[in-house]
Amino acid sequence: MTSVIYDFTPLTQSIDQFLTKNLSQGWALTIELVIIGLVFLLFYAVIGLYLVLAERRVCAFMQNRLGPNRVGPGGFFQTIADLIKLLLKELIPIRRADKFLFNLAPFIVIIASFMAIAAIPFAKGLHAIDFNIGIFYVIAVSSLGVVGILIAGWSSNSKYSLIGAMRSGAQIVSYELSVGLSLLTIVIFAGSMQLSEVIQSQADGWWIWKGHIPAVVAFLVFMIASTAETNRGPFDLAEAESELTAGFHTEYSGIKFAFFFLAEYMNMFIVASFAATMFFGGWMPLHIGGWDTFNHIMDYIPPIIWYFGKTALMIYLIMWFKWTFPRLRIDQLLTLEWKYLLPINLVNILIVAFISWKHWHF
Amino acid sequence: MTEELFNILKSQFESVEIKEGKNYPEFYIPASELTTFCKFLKDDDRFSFDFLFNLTAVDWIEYFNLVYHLESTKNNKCIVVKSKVEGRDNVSIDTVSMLWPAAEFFEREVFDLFGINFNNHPDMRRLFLEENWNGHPLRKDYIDEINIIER
Amino acid sequence: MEIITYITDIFKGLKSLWKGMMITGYYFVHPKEIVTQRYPENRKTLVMFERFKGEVTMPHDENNQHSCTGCGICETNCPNGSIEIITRKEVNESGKLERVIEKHIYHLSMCTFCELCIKTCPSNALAWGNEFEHAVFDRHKLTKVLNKPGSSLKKEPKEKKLEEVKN
Amino acid sequence: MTEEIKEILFTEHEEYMINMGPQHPSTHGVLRFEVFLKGEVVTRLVPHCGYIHRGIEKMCEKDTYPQIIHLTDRMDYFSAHMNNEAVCLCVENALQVEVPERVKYIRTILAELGRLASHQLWWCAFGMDLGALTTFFYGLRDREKILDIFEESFGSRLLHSFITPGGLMHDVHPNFQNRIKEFIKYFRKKLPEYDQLLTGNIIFQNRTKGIGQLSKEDAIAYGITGPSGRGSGFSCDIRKKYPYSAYPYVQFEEKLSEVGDTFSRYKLRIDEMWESMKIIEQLVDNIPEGDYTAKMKAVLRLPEGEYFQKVETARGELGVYIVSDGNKYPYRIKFRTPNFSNLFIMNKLASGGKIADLVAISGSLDLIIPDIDR
Repeated sequence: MTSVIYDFTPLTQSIDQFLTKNLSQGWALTIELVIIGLVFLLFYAVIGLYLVLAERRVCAFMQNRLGPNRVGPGGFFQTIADLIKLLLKELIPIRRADKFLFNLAPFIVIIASFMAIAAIPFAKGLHAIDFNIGIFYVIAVSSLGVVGILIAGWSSNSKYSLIGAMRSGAQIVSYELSVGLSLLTIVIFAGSMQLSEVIQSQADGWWIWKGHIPAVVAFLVFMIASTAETNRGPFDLAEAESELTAGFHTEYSGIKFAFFFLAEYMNMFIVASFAATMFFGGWMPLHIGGWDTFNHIMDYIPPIIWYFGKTALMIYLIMWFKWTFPRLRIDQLLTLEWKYLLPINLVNILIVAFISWKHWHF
Repeated sequence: MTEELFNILKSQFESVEIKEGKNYPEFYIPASELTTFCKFLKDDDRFSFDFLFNLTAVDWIEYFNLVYHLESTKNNKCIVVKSKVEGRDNVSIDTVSMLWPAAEFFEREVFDLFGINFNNHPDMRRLFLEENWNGHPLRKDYIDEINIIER
Repeated sequence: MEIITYITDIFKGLKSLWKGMMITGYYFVHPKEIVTQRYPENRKTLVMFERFKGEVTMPHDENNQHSCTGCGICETNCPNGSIEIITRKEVNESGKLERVIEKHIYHLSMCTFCELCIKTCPSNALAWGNEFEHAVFDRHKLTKVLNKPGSSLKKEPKEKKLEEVKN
Repeated sequence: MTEEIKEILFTEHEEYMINMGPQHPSTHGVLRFEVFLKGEVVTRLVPHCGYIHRGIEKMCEKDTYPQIIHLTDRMDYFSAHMNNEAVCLCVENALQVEVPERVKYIRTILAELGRLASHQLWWCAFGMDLGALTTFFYGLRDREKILDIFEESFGSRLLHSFITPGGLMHDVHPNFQNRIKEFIKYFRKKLPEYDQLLTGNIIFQNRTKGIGQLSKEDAIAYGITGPSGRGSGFSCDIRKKYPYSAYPYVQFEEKLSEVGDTFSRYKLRIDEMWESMKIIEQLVDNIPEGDYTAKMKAVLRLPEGEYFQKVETARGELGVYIVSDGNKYPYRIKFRTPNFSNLFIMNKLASGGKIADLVAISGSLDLIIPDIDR
């Protein structure tokens, strides 16, 4: 492939070689882990904070407002100021709450979203770990967050929280199916569960083009289901501020609340980057068959820009959902999953399998 | 409201007094006959006053006047039914909430602010004020030195 | 046939959702429609409507004179007791005792802006002010004395007053 | 399902009680619902009010009639004009005062503008209740234009106290007519957007259709008036039934819907906005010249007797009942407020539904809490 010019593999490999040459195997691994951990911690904080700002600006523009624009140029430091405020806020202890679980819950939520980023390929050679079952891993890990939500709702000794947590449980258990099945269509097309190979398979065209209508259907289903899985948009029943005040995190304050808040945005980022990776070729530049000059120019745009551009587009789509639609009711939410998304998905997988078998995709 | 209908009422209920009010005709009925009178007004086809749009009381110091504003949605007629209850303490009158469910909460309001008890009312509690509030504010002799500033 | 209604339902639903998204999408790409007022920055250009009820004021002319005679009609007409007038008797030029206001006290914190004082004032001594930034840290600061210190009653020639009445 | 499981599922007696309010985002004020749940299903609810009871009726007994006006603003603050008008009409009828034609026209225009503003705010709040947050800003954006008209003429945006017994406080601003015409032109373009954004939305329709069924009989029995009553087919529009002010001069339709669910109440209010615009358009060009107030005495003393006046506010039938003993203060004044009656149907409508339905229903009834408590 021509996009080798932006390959990060030599860089990471040279660091690895440098460390293993000078240190023992164990120490080298530890230092690598620490470096990766620090990088991701920083990345997590920055992305989380600026997604909050982005959401606030996007929704403001949709609502004929300006949004935060006072702190820094164009409100650039608004969320940092918010974070400082949240850090300084009092952590209100709840009487007769299960103290241990109450304090544990935000960490479970945030760890779950943390683990998922590890598998995301940002550019060629730029990912923490390239599992051969990457998709499976992400699906498994991202649904861990619901445990945190359930614990939060149960332990905070509030009726609103409990209802919110139970709703969230029902929601994630059902929508996990659709997310998995819609990703499975691409797995069938690509013939691999390894994320780097899925991306490589899109070098000559993204799956959303190559996969005919079934890929588009799978994409729509994935967007709907993953929005539901992140407790966002029209599916924010677990929070449902007009019904349950704030749902499962009603009783949380200060930085513990910020953890939930941050995790929600990170989950959105993960979901969006997954949609970009699976359906829009991840960091693969846009190639159109036959237009060689065009393809060449596209190759000079760094893959990291391609990746973040596509992800931003997906994030915008999810925000657009949230700021347009009314919230669903819990029974309608389950109806949507079990009566619409799941059957459509199953039929879709059959069609995909057929196409794949006949090699009708490009 | 035609004379004919007045006469029907008069023949059915001897004790009813009819007065031409400023806006609507007014019917004065003793408290003991109130429910039967109201039931007749509601159920009889010639009247069918099915919409109770206002229920309140007026404190005339010696007695309370219960005022029921009724409307017939079929005939587009409005009347006022009034009933007098004597006394200051333990005042009570029969409820009309089984005829018009709307009355249930009007009566609770009257109980709260005037202290008139409604017999057979399904849920006779205070509506606005706390349960342990002293006195009934809309009575003319209600005194609250802290909150009411006399001008 | 149920399968057909099932599928058409899905498409109808998606279409209705798309319609809604077009509205929010339209406003997203049309920043000209933004209605936000950037308040402290636009303070210079922000003009209130001339009839805006900010607070009750007593207009004084260039000689520091007002037209309040201290009759107390505004005080009795105020439903909330937000006006208090303190008057004193003073001997005027012709040797008669005359009522002069010492303090026209106005409690902005109690005012409900019902306009009855201004409307009923027989000598048009009160008017609305356009000031709207009333926030203070101590509510006692909202109690204002409307007549300026050293001010006096406007003496208008009687004929002029009569003319005004005729007009 | 075996009998044993049935027994476990359906014969449980424990109720899960949650307090909705007094501070809750969906009660639009300090109202408290004591909601009893079984899972997500509401078994019954008990409304508790009185958190904002200010004793307006008691205060009115110490006020002269012009002084009462500013208190009526504070009952249903979104229908301030209509509330003022109700008291003024009652006093004028008692004193047998004929107000000038100009006043009648302006009063009607103001009432309809108030209704538009109120319905706009209801629309945005209803969208918010259902989770569509963007509606709130679109509604407020358009309401702002009406408030600007109000501010230019009366100096205040929400609580005007502009109508007095006998006429108006002062004449309207010279720009009044032009601004209204501009606004109508603007809002005729924006109102279809409301439909596109929310009415047609499949999620919205599923959330509202068939929820909170209110039959006509129940509406009459419980005294549900206004758009909520008309949504069930109860023809209760005072503007048509007992026309006052300039309503006899205008052509408009009383919108009725036979369905009686949350969606029909919603649709009815949207339709009413169109009707209001029609009424304003008919009146705004024909405001006759003349005085802005009739000649009134300095002190108003109502002749001894009892007076009742009905007015259609944005939320239903407002009745003012004045008992006068010939003094300058009313002996007893009672406001029959629309929201008071509308609130107490909640138990009937919301029982058996989900929590989300409860929010939708209370939103569709358009409750204003100060109007309930007074």
